[in-house]
Amino acid sequence: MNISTGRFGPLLAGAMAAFAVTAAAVDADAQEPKRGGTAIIQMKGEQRILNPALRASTGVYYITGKIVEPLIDKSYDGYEPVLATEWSSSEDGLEITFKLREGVKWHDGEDFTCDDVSFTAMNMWKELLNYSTTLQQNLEAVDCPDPHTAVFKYSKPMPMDLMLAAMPDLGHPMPAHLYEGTDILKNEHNTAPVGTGPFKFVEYQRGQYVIAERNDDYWRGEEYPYLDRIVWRFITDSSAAAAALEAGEVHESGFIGVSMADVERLSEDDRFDVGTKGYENNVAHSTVEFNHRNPILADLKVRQAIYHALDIDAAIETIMRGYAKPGRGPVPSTGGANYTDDVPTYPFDIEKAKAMLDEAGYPAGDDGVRFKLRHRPAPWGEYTQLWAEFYAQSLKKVGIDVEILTNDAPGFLTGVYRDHDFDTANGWHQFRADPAVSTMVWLRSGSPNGTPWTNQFGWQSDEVDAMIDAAASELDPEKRAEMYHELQRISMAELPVIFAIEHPFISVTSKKLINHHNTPRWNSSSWYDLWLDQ
Amino acid sequence: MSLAEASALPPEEPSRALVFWRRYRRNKAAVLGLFLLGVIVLLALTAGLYEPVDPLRRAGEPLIWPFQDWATPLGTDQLGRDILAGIFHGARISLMIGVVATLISIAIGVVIGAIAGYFGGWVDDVLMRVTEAFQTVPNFVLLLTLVAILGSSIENIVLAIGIVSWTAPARLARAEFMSLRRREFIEAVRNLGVGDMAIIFKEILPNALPPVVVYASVIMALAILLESALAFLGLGDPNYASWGNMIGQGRSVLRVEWFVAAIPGIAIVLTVLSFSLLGEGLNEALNPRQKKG
Amino acid sequence: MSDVADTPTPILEIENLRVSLPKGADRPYALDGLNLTVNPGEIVCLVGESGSGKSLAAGAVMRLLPEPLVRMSGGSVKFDGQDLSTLTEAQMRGLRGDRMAMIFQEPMTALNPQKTVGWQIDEVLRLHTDMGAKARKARALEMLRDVHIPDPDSAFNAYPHQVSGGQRQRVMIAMALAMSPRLVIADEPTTALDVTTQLQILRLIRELQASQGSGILFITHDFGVVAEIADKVAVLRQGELVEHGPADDVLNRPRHPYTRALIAAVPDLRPPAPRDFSDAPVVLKAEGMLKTFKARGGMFTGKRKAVAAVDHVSFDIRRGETLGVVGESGSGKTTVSRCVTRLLEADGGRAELDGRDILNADARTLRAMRAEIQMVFQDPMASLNPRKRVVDLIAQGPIVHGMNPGKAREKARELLALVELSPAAAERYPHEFSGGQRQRIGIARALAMEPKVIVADEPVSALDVSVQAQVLRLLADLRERLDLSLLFVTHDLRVAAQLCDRVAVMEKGKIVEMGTVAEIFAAPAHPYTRKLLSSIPGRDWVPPVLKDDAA
Amino acid sequence: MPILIYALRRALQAVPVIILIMIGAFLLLKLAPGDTVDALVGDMGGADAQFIARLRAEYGLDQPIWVQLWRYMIKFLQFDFGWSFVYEQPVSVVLMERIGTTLMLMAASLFFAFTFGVGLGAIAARKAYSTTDNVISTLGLVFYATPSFFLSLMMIVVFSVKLGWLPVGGIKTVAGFYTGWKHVWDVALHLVMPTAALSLIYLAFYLRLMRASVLEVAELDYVRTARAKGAGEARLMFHHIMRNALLPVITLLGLQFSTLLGGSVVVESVFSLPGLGSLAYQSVVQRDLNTLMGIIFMSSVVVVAVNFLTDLLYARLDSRIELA
Repeated sequence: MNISTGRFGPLLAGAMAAFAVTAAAVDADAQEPKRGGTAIIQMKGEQRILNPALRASTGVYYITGKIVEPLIDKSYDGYEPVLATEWSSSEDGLEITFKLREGVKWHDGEDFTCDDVSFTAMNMWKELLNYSTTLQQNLEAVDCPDPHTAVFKYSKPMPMDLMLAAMPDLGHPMPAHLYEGTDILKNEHNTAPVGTGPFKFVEYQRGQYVIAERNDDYWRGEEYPYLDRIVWRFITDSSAAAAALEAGEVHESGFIGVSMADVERLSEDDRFDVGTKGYENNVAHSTVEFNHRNPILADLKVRQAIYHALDIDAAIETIMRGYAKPGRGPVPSTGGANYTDDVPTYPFDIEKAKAMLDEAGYPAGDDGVRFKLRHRPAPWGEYTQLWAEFYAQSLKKVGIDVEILTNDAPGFLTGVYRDHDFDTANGWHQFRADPAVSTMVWLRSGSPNGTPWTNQFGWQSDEVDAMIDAAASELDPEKRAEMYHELQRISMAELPVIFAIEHPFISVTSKKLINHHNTPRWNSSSWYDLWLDQ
Repeated sequence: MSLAEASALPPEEPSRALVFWRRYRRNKAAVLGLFLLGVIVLLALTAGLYEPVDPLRRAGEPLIWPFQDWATPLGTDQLGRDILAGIFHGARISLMIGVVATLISIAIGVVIGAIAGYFGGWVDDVLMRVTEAFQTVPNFVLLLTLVAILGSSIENIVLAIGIVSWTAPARLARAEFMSLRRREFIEAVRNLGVGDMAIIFKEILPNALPPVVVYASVIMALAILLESALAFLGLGDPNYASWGNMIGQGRSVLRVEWFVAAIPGIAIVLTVLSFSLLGEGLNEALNPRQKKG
Repeated sequence: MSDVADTPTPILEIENLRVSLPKGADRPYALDGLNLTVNPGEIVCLVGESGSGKSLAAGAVMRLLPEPLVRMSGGSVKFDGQDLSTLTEAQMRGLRGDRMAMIFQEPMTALNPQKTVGWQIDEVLRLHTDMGAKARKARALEMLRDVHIPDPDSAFNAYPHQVSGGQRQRVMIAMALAMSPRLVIADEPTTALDVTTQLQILRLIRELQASQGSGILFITHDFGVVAEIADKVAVLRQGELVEHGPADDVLNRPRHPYTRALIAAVPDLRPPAPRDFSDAPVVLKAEGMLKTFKARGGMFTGKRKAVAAVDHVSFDIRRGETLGVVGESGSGKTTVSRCVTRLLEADGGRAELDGRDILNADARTLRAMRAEIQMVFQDPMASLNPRKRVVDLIAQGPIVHGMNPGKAREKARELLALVELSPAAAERYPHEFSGGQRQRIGIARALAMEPKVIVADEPVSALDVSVQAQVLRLLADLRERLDLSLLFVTHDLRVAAQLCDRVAVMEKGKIVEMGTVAEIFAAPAHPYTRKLLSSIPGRDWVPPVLKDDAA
Repeated sequence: MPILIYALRRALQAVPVIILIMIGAFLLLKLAPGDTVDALVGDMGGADAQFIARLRAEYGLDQPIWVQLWRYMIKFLQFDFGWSFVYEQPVSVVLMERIGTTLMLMAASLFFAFTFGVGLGAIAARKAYSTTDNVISTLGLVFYATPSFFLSLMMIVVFSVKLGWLPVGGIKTVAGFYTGWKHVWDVALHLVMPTAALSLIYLAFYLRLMRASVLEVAELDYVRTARAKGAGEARLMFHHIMRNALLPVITLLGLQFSTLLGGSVVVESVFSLPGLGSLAYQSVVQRDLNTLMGIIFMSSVVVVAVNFLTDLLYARLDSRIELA
């Protein structure tokens, strides 16, 4: 508690930031931060593009979050100003104004101004950034009345809380002077980013590592950041990753970079902190997706029977080692006001499942089989595979024969989301702070064939579609929340998709790292206050 | 001293099978290989008798260590599946993969090699260019590509393994055919007016087979290793308990519950070893080069 | 040996030598009770058919038997009065190549293909002398000159494959004699060579032996060679010494029945009375037959060396007549046999079989014509499919040509009787037969097609002399009975003299001379023919006519 | 000069094979479900429809396959391997970054496998059917029978985690910034386990072949000749047997090179080595056609070159062969 707001100097304004620092200070356990050292981070996958305004993905933020900063970040207490210091919305929701921080310089020495925000918003966020193109489809222009004021103009009302929820991920300005007049998709800075963050990009060796080093001119003051350097190592094999952690070659492994068995094992090792803290903004659902074009699955009773046949608690214990909870629809329990647990549920009950299947007109044949399903599991690693096998075995017990069809990622995505060549599928889908920019695409009809993680299930409800659209532009947060509660209830009743298990990601972190996981999207954040106890 | 022994036949020789077995038996390691293979075949045959009959079914608590609970003598994996049941059924799958993939590759290889070796000339040139092309592409990369295209069902994996392993038997068959087609007994049947196809398949093929049969044991071993490597990369067929799948899944618990991967791993090592030893024995029995008495 | 006074110490004395074979072999001892003496300046020929154990005797002397499977189990070998069994392996190594040397049969395989000729001669000197590099090279070159290698300097630096077969054998001899050994063991040193080369090598061995005074143990199967070179002869049969004595005695007055039978089997150079074919119709008529072999080059190399293997060859054969084609290796005689049966496609010319051209017949006609011209091959093992029963081998041709399989098999059994094989042979596989029996099966297969012409390519050259005689007799007999025409390809002039009516002499793809056997052997016109005839080993020795000739 | 002409001819002969491979590979890859855009979108965690369509048009994936093939081959014949949409770099750059590691790994593995395989095979053959022979041969077979990933994982557990002697993976200590000999040593340490894992399997191949080859050559006539000359066992082995026995082994050396690259896929992914093997796997999974085609081309060239070199070596060792 000896860190006072005063230490942040005049640049840091706003109560939000002060709270954030206080939270961090608790983790630091009253130790004096030390300067210097290199933090080494294991990454399982490699995004290859290091421009958060072109690729909206935690894999990108994990690295670029330290180099390129968003307008706003999220703390446990709400929104924290980063490159924007203040924000406000017009009454009609058609104009949102950001006051930009002054005195911030890009790593190449140029000033950060509204031109950067305007250029990025119009050319990348609106045009090229996945998910953001939907969010910003009504953005007409970004005006710059002065170099440090950006006014976003919309043709339809933009709810402020939606905008705020989206901005930490989808609101990274890029340096306009380096992108203007170039082919944005092939710009060299997409893989060698220039930002305003506490670390400067140094080197990217594909398949090996990314290095960033301390930005000595960081706007938060010269004591930040504490670390000299951050290195991200790409280790795809999860056993090798665990070994690297134990051998001390790596300090942190995020987004479940090691196997669940190793997660459990390392959680008992006092060299490591293991937990889900810091992922509140990045919760995912393990799903069961139905192809409603199959008349058997179009029958609600069958879908409900399948839900009853799944022993979710056992799956959580065996597959996720307890680091998860049963899902309650498209909004996870970390979804804040938009979440409700007042929804219908389907407790594990084999007999009931069998009875419902009988009732639906699918009695067991002589061989005990009622019908067959072709199931496509997503190849996203250990737990999607195990979950698929768990699912198949569970259904076998109620007389549904499941054939698992394995494919690699493009094969899976094409098979399910373009060709609809499946009966059931499983995977996971990430919740991105606000239902409007994430899980609602599971329910909203009308996305063209071939769009992954959208409603390609052959399920459509006019009521749901209308409610989703209304919620996306509803300006009153309470009314919005109520609409999402209703959507959750419908989703749990109609079961277009089973949001079976809600699981945050898990990090294994060396205790040498101090001040880690102190924000709800910590792995994507800038780590300016992270330090290494050597 | 009569030199006219023309019509006196030498004493009748023991049957081919007996001679073969005598030669084979001389190699102790090969006999061990045959024994191992016998055990594996027995496992495969009796897999249906062992409970649980479905090796993918949850049989107990997850990750029970071997020899702890006699319901699951070799322990269970992460999903509580009985490892011993997996070993039983995996023997079936591994043998099936080994045998079928080998048959596919030998069939392709022998036909191509036979035609190239027998006809020579431009036919040989074209077929050998194709063979070279296949041989130049790293086989595992080709295998990955084929599995990506066909999907990971067990039939497709076997087919893909067969497709990537035919070049060696093709070259072998070609070499045999090239040398055999110049042999006098082939000239003799050509001189009798026997057609090309009959010469290829009825006259040369039986004589060209021994080295191919020996090589088949190598392919069988390779096929099992290739399948396990695919499974390790997560491209196995999850509908069957193959040993490769078991290792692939067991590797995530390798550090503590190492037995989940090690038991099927040892099963693979022993199976491949048995094929290799078998191959050595076959080689000495079918292509006796070193005269040992 | 009783006369100690004027006989010097023998270089080699073998007493009661016994060499054991491993269990399961056809007999317990490869050699049993062999006694042999080689004196300085003497050439002792050890004669025997294959399997007689003659080569193992050489191995026992050099102590190079493939132990422990085959080992010396009795008797003694004394070299220069010293019992070799008392020597250590190191002492033995000191002897080998130095005081006792060996010349092997196959000059092709007996030299290391990866080392130059010079290096391999040099190795002997390096192993057994302290000479400096220069002195060794001088000695090696001297040896190469002594064995009459045309260009010793370039031969010194050549690899074995770069010199001809005869030259290679000279190199072997140079290597063996480099240390002027007391004893030289020559194991069939000329068997793989052409007849003209053979004579040169035999002369060379004689010449060098005379100048160095070494004793030579000369192992051979060929009585012609024995007659050419031997001072003393020892005859081996199945590991037992049946007869030995001075060459003149054994060759001209053999006592032991086996020796007598062997000598009786040696074909006489004097042809039998000529037969007349002037009235018989011409069955096979070859005209201007041409075959060139192109050395196969790569896709992008333009240069291909063409070698004319058969260069405008013409001949004809009348019904019942036998035409011999003789020549040395590479003369094109085998190619003639393959072209005329169309196992090779000729590049030009005609070969008329009963007036129809077989060389240019279409596939359908050819198939039918094949029945009329059949072939008997050289290697009786290689020419029978090892995976087929004898009856199927013989019946195959008729079946292919449409005969009912049952009938064809029945006929096959009859043919076995014709070639003097027991009916039990029908159900067996080729590997169960001896060489001569296999050749009979080959003949039966050819006869099954009821051909007009049989082309026989060296049908007896892989056989032991006694078996050779039987097969030749069978051929002669069948020829008479079935009124067959024979195109008989051979390198062996003795065989040609006995069997053929006319002979065509080939050299470098061309027929240089053709005529009746009597004409050619009595008055050869072409210099090459003369050279061939004068090279026949033992041409001055006339095998005695023995009364109890084995029937 | 003759070698140059020979090399040129061999290169020309390789051209049709390589073009055959390239066209075959292109068409084959087009059969696979999904394309690189699907893979990219999957990696990103999803994207909306306009974005996907735009990307596909951008990459030319909306064209008919034969147009794509034609465009690719035209560029390819100008030695332009195109752009990797996954790595957002020219394929040539992507490959150049990776090829060093793979070549190092392959060369080291092949070297060890060859040296030890040949050495142990020769020893086993000279002591044929003895205990030494049995131990060597059996050990070789066990190594051969062990899946490489299994071996790799076991080595990591023992040598990195339990003993802490060797680094877990990667090609160098990332934050080490070593230079000079320290860098070389660092890289060497990182390559120890991958090399061992990859070479042990191939060691068995060479061992078995060498053993058989030595046994066969030892029976040949010229070895008997050398014995008759009075040569001792060591001399026989080194001057007469080895060189001839090596010939078939060398043939295998050339033939196996492409298998080795396939084998490195698994080893590279276990040890997180940034080589062509793991890149190939990634490219298949990502449908990064241009990169995969580049790898296939590169490995074909390497295989052709290695075969050429083994032929040269063969010709050098076998005096009977003349290059023409």
